[in-house]
Amino acid sequence: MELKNRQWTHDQFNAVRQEVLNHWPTGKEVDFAAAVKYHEAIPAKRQFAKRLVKAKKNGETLTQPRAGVALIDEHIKLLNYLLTEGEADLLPTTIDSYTRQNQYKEAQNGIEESLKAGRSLLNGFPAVNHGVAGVRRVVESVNAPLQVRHGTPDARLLAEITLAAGYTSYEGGGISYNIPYAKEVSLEKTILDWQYCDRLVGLYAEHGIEINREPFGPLTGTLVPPSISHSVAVIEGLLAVEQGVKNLTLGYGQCGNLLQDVAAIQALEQLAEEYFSKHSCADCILTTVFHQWMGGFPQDESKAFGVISWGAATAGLAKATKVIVKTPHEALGIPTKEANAQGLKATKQLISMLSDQALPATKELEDEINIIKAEARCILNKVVELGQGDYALGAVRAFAAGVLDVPFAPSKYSLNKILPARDNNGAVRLFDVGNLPFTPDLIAFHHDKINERAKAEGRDPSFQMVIDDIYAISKGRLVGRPR
Amino acid sequence: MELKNRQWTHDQFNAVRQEVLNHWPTGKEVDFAAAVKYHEAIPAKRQFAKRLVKAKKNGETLTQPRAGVALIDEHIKLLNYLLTEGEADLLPTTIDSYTRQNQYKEAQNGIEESLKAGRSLLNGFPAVNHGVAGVRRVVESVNAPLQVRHGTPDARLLAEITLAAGYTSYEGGGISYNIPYAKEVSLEKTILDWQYCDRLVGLYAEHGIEINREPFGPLTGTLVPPSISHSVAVIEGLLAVEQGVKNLTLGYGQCGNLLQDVAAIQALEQLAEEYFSKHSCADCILTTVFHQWMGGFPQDESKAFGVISWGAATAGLAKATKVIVKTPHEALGIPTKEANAQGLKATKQLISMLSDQALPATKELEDEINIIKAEARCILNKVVELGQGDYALGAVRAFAAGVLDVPFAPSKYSLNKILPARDNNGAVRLFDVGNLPFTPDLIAFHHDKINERAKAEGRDPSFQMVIDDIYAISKGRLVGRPR
Amino acid sequence: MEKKVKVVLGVIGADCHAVGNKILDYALTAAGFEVINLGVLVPQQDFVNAAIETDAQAILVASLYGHGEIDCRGLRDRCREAGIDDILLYVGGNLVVGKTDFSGVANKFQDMGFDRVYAPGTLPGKVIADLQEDLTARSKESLM
Amino acid sequence: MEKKVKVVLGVIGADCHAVGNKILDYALTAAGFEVINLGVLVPQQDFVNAAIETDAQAILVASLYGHGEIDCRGLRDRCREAGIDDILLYVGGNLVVGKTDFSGVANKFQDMGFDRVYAPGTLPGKVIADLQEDLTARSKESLM
Repeated sequence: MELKNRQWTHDQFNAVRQEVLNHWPTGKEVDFAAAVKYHEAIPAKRQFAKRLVKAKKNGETLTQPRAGVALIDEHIKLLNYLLTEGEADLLPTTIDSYTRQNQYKEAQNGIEESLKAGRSLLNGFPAVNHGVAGVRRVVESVNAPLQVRHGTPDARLLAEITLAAGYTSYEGGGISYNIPYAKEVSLEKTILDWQYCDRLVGLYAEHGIEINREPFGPLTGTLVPPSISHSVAVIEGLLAVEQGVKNLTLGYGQCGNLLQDVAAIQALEQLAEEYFSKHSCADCILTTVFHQWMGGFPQDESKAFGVISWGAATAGLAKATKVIVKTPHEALGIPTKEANAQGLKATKQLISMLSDQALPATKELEDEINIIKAEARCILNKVVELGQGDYALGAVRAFAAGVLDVPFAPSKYSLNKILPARDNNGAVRLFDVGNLPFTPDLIAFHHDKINERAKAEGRDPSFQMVIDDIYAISKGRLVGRPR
Repeated sequence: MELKNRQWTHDQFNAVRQEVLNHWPTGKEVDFAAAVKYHEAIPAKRQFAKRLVKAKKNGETLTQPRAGVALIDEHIKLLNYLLTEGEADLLPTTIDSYTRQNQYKEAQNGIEESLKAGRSLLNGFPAVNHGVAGVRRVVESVNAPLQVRHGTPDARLLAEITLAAGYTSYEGGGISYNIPYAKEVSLEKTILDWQYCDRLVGLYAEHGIEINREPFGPLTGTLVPPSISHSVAVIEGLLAVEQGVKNLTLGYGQCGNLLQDVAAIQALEQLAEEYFSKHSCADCILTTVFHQWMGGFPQDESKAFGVISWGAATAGLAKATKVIVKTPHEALGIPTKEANAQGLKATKQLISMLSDQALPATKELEDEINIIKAEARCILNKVVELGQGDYALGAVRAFAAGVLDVPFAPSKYSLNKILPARDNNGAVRLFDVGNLPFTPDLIAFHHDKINERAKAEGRDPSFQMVIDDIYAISKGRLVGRPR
Repeated sequence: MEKKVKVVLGVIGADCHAVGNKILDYALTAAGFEVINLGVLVPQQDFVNAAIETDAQAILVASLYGHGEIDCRGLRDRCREAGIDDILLYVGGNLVVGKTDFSGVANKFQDMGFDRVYAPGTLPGKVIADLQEDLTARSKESLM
Repeated sequence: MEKKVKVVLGVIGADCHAVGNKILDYALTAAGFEVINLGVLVPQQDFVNAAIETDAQAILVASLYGHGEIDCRGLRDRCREAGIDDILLYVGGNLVVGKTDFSGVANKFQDMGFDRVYAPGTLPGKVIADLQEDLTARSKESLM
């Protein structure tokens, strides 16, 4: 199929669907009409979209963990523990690595080995293998809104099965689940595959079933300037809306500087509203998600609590609609359910304590918001220009040209010409703007910010700063100062 | 002796000293000349005053726990654990309750019972009973600056012994260790007794030994408006300087609203500088201490980590010179050394991560600073007026008149007419200004802030708000909203 | 003008935390009671003496530092000895150290002669309502 | 113009984390090396092939997800079989899961034929210095 940002026809969708549902035997369990009926019976308090809209209206920030294990009963136990002991507002089902690579045979093997071992040998829940009936057991056993979280470039069958089973939110996107998660998968392919997922959500919407969609905000999670991830978020949002998505959550990963992080969440919402109304997508409801620190974590649990709490405080002060929570075991691999609940509780405490405060709307905050928006506009307007009015084509061409460029991405489709570094206050700036289509003013802004830091450190601006920033966190710091 | 804010003569001091050193047999061990020699040999890195000055110069925020047990060897082990495992910058010796009430016999009994039991049956270190030689074993076994922390209305003998033993910092003050810690001890008596302690520190200074003094900032620790505790801090500072103290740390206990807390730390330093230079005390070096949340703590340790981290973040953003750290066991009583180290490490992580950031100097921050300073000036100027130019006399008369008034104080010498409540953003304001000598503008400011909250909550301003605020923290919140 | 009902209020034992005490004083006064507030650090006998001197109808004891059982044991006997056996005795605060099953704590203090026993975090409104209910019940009894 | 020394760079195994790889690429290039960067998800044979095709003098292997031992075992043999037995082999990253004594890890990888083994958090400057030292030593040997 030719890539274009245009809603797929029913014929186009159905033709691909026949193939997708044959990728694994459980695909045959998908019965769309029955799925719609099933969703109609899901009470409001278990519907992701409704819970987010309520939170936005009330100025709440909801908590959500990451969690998934191989077997259904163990997964149900895990989620219910995070609900009752962790006081989570929203629950995830994190998918295992084999399923993310569409290796369903290996996932099946993982299920069987886990059964034998009596513990999960997979790093997530293999939803495709469990099939619609198996996944529904989870849906029916957990009294909270549920979302699929993964990192799957081709997530079509996973979407068919989990949505048919009653999941009410689905994470991912054609750019955000490619560039940070794959090496040689083309953007054309992943954008098409995610148009399929979005169209599926759109079909549910046509039948009155509201399903929340969430592009993956943090990208590579390392020194990604807000304007870069915001541009990707807006593009993925526009592509989703074109396929009929009506409830979208756009995300951003904590950089660590309070002012920049609060500005980023506000700029994200403003930018999305601006571009959505420009492109007549105004009937889609927007919310935001803030990801706690995605970089390296301290091994010490108390220090990890500190990092988690700072993410929670920032999310609360920024008034993001939800926050994705880390655990004090982050540096050590997959957390125990207890550690997961601990991260949630520390976060909940701060969200509650700060519920009556926001960072005041000062001139300094406004300036930071304006910088992020100006940068993102430069990128987005160039993307649409390169695509001759089409954001899907434009995104592919923009990545090829370095107009869109994600730092430290494994994908060969990211040009990797930009170099981020922290400024003297720890905000993420660009040491090298690469081919980003910034105005001279914006280029000068970054240049000045990096120079200001260089001067404070008594050294010339250099790539060593980038290296120092990457290694700084292992010393508990944001800015990598010279020794 | 008649109370006056005037430096004691050597004769006055020596007359009282004879009596003080006879309060308990270990008093005889005090040899001032030998003590000065002993201090001269203490290396710079173990000197509290020098470490604080260095931190102030470098913009560091140092961490300090609370800790003390009955027996010398166990106390040494505890402090060294907090130094190595907790990465504490400054170390305390928290004194037991019997010593605080000058009940040295009971403290002796506690030491003996602790020896028998093999664990500490006292809630602190009974320094007077251990005597100069015993306390020096601590000083010589812990490679960090050491401070005495207590809550002792009459702390004269304790000061003589611990300072002779080589402690380089001493907490307390004639107001701050009376009003929140006693019921019927007169202010005249405690101010005189603390003039003694300050004069002792001044004597060391005359011999070239710099000892840090720290009035107790948080007072009752519950909804104390910054201008109240700042007024007490400035008065105690002026009294200390008059007796010859050259290195002072003024403190403030976290209220919970970020803007107010950052403003409070900055206002405290500015007010102190203003009044010190007004009264020719400019040769005293000033630093600040921020106390993490002094109110009720959640019993859940993860939630406690959240509260601790928020205090750490605020201290870091406010650039206080040091922060006094709580532990995740706070709600459960005396913490284990492990829990104490955990609180320190979480705090250290946030202080490090935020070392390159401050809350920007916005107009909103400036406004909040100005309010605090204006209120404190009203109080301080009235205090000196009531004292006919004398802050010591003025303080006594101001408390009698309610010009100085500490909310929820157990002392009958505090008039208890003011009523604090949180505003709509969680900042501590006054629902009833009592007899505080505020200008009509300031009274209107508080009135408006409380009304703004009342309107948001759809109820009339009432004492119920105060009650709700007190109970709010048990629900994890700052502002007690109507149910 | 109706004569106000008098109640004696205080924190028993060696604790200086006065927050709850001040709150309760204010709330009781606002509810129309005349409060004799002994503040913090109050020994048992002082509660009894104050009740006798003022002809109070209730003694409200707070204990915050976990040693409530030791501090409160025998208070009902002292009242009996002083001839005010029928006075209402309420107790609340953090009555024991750490988390424990509250119903066990309540039973223990009821056995010690307290009419009402409150868990940590009880709001003043609850105490006031109970006081009004108990006093009404008593005045009805005395009319019978 | 002097010909640049070529080095092959890549992340072995199934991990997508590319941060260290990008940093090292940049630092090596800046230090005057010609970097053949294979990126992430690189199988053993690709390292060997790239080294032969480009006539590289060193292979720098990163492993970040804790399975370095399995992924790296046999790489020296493959080099031998391919006739580049004398190529420098360096390895670094998170070579094992969790905290372990690093000297044990280093010995194990040296036994597997690696010339240099780096602990987590090693700075690029250290790798570059080692590379220059090892290459100088080799060129002296070849002159003897």
